[in-house]
Amino acid sequence: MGKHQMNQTYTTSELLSVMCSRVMPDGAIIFAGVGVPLLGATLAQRLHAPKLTILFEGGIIGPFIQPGRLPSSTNEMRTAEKANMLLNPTDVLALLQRGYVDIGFIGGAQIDQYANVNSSYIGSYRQPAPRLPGSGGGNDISSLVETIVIMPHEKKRFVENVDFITSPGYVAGGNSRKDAGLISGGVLKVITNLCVFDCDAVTRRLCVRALHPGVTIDAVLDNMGFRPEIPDDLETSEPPTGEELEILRELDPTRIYLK
Amino acid sequence: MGKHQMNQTYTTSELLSVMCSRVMPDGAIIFAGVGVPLLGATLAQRLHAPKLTILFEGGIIGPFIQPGRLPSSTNEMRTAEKANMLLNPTDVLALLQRGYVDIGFIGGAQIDQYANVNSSYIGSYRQPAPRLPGSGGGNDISSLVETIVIMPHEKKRFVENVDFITSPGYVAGGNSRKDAGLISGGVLKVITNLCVFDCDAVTRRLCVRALHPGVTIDAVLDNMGFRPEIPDDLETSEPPTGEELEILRELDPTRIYLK
Amino acid sequence: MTTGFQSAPDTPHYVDLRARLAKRDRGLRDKVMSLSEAIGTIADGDHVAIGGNTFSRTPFAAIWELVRQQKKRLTVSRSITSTEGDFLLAGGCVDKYMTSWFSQGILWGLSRVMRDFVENGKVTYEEWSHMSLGMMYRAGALGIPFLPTRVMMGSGMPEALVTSLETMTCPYSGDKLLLLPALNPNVALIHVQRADKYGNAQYDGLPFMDADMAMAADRVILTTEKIISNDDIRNAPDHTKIPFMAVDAVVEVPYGAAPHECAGFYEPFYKHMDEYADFTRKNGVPGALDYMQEHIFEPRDWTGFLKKLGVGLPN
Amino acid sequence: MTTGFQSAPDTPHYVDLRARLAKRDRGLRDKVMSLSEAIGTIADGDHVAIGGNTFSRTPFAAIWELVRQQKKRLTVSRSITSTEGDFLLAGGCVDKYMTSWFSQGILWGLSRVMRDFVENGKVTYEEWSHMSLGMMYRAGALGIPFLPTRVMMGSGMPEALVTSLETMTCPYSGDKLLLLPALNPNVALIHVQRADKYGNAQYDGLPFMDADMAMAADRVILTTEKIISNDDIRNAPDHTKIPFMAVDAVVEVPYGAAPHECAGFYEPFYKHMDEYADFTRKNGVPGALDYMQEHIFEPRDWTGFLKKLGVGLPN
Repeated sequence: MGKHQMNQTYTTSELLSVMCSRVMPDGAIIFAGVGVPLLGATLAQRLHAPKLTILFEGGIIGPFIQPGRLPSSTNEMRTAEKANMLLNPTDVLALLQRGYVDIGFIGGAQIDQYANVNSSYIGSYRQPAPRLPGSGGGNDISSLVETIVIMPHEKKRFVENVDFITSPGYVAGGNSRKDAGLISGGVLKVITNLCVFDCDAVTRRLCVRALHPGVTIDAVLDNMGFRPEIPDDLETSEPPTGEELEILRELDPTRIYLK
Repeated sequence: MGKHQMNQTYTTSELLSVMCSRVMPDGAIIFAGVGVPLLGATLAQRLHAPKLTILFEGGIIGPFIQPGRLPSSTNEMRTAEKANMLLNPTDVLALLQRGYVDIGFIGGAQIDQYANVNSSYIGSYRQPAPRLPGSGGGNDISSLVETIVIMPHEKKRFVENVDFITSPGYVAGGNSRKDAGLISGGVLKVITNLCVFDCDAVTRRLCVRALHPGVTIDAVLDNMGFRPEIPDDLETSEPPTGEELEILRELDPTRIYLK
Repeated sequence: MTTGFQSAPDTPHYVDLRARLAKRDRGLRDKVMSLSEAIGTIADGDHVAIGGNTFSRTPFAAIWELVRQQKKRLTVSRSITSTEGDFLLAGGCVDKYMTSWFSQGILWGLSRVMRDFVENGKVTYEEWSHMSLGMMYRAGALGIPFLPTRVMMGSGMPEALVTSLETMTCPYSGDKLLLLPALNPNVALIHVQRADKYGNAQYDGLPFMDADMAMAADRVILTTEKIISNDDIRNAPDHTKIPFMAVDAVVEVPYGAAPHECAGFYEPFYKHMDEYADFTRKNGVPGALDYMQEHIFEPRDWTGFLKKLGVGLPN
Repeated sequence: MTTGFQSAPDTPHYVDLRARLAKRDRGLRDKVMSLSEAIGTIADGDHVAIGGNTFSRTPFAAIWELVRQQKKRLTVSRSITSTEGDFLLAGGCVDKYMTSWFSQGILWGLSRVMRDFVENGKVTYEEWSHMSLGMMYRAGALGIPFLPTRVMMGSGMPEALVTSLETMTCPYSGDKLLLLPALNPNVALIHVQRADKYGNAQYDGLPFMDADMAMAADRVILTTEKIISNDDIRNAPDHTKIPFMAVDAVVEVPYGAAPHECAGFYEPFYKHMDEYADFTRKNGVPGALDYMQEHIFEPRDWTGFLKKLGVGLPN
């Protein structure tokens, strides 16, 4: 994605990683993928959350990721370095179902007004173009625990209704998530490179909560395919600090993920 | 139980162990308890079935039992000596459900005309006397795989209907076992110190098949609380050989089980 | 949501279960405490599940302390029960006992204590098949309300339970299945060979149902032969069987399974087991109480009990 | 008994499944054979499940040989799929693919091969959630026809499957549950660090779904970095993850997971993975076929492929 369009001294991935890091409380158990969420989690461990525990769908509990050795899959042995425990994927995902995980992080190709995420099919599932890699653990995470979605803020990604629900947010809004059988979890926040959303308590539609530094509400809306809820009192995110950026760059010196 | 009443040179447990051993085919996977079936299995391994594999409910797959170190529980580490694998009890019992086991061996306090076994309650389950130790894995074995029941031949044990079905044989006879939901397994044989029964293919009642050496059909019937099926052509078991008895006594030199 | 669905009394509703779990501090924190402090967290009326099996890796020190603290009205579950069951019953701790088998061990015959309590209606006693109890812990560990099974049907067992069991016809296969309700104990007591101060537990030999039980329970109290460093755990993470996040108390108790066995450390203390059997063989429940007076209530601490067992602790 | 119950096409009926298992020679016997002999036992139309995950402990040599033998009309299941999926599709081996994720790896982006096959309807493609596939193997391993779960509901996934999924209201809790049908593959391909000639398998590092998959399958073909003695297995039986009785073929294949990784032996061959990615990036399916010609079909044997990878075998 290259440098952030606001001409600031950090990239989109750096901004996302920092914002991601800040929502991770100390002592929490999080379930993450290997890109931005892992960078965010490792950053959080270095700064405000030394007791944060990371779980990966490969079956890994509490690894200790080494700078410069970022894994390229949640299922490879690098991800398992200095872990507290190695489990099989079925049982590590069952920890979500049992309720052991505080926050799950997912991404995807599209997100819609009810925070449903698509990582499977663009177009019809009968004749997609393209067919995407798919759910992995995404559906499990979003079905079972409170979830934060990390998403580049682009018009083609923020669509009123996703082509296909891979990872359910609030389904069709209101109580429809619970009615579908998903009696736990739900999307807590959607973090983009422009702003932070949560979901309205009643309608369950995306609601802008905070704008990132230098971002206007118009920039947010111009890059979306639908109009989210917009409350009167919008917060502004604190910009990434020098310390945060320094640690991130130490973790990913070859910029595998910090694009 | 002391010496066998026929004045032969072997005890009841020795006779049962030998008879038990002979029904174990080479290469078979059997599920056994620690007394007579384990003696029988180890004897079989020494003689005709070197590739016989023993499973114990403690979670043990294919141990190698040492003479003089017979375990006193299916759940202790002695039972696990030189095993091929240690599993948890849930998954080792699930091997029965999956169908990995050829023959399961059980015992109990009572057996009835349909080969149902009681190891739970004498009298009513609401006010038993005595309350017995219970099923352990007995119910799992008899519900899931072809089962051989080892039982001392006594009138109080062979009752028309057991006080309580812990381990179902053919339930109420006919198709009632399948109708109850038990679509696999069933009692193959009942081996006593006087004879061998199987169950009639239609009525599913106990049927005398072979008399042990020197035993008359009257002795069989006199020591039962009901009349089993008796076909015209009764076989006679071969008596225990010197070799069989010698090996058994080597395995259990202090006669923990060879009473 | 739960209205009209009450037939599995030991299955809390999923939403409540998760609310309890969410309240626990599951972070990587030091959980080392004393035996009495750890057992002090158990409330009267709790469902206590016991790890190990028969006389292997029984959390004996934990049960010994629980009896000393005179906990009341417990539900106790253990797949195969040995002497610890006698002490819990005779100690007046138990309202309901769930097991598949109850005897000191086949060498010692029927439990006189269990007979007295069950035959005289002094305890609610549920007999399950061995696999069924394992599957019920597993359902609890997986966060699902039941596991379907092919056992216990056609037997007298379901009718003799307090729990009212459900059956169903499988929509895929047409098979009749018995639905084993999830078992989610309030506390699991588990003894292991080694653990770190955070509660990462590793055990050798037979694993028994401990892992499922730990993940099913609201809380886990771990006793361990030895506390090792977190570095040692992280050097062999594929040997960790229970993750720290499931554990709430870590107590270092050498010989913590005695007089039962702990693989790699000690075999069962058969002679002592014979001695206990003599107490009840001669005198039933009062005999058990005599033994308990001398071995559980009188010793100043666990080391005092070990001395009676003839064990001198290493320095 | 199965009449009217046909909605889970990859779940054979329990009675048939057990009949197949009963026919296998499950005794303690020598099962060592060559790679081509082992893979030769796979029939066209079989359901082949693949152990490991993404590019970890993939039974690569086994898949390589399977593609060479040009098996047809397979159902293939693997929870997370990497390059091996490309070869199976491009090799014309697959009628139906079951997975939760399919890409060479996130570093390399979308699979051009998978896109071509799915977007043009050249394969039946079922996407399941990752846990769901694991639970389906587990149901298969446990001998039950389904496992209830709390995932995939509210999503588009069930509708997009060939399999018609059932839901139920739990009689204990009132919860709505999705029933995941058991998955019982005909063959599981599994690569491990060590095994004995009988098939007792031990692996280190991440266990993945291999144990459940092995117990669910009709047969298991095991490739192993090294064949060790049965005595070595019996000296550490708590490290055995798959019992001999589940295994039908044992093949010693050093570097048997290459170019993927095998914990303790080798990391992924990233450079080679990049090279393969270039083939498809430039030229899609024909590019994959070019790679396959050179790396799968042309080498005389597995050692020939390893040479191309730059690996010299130890003597």
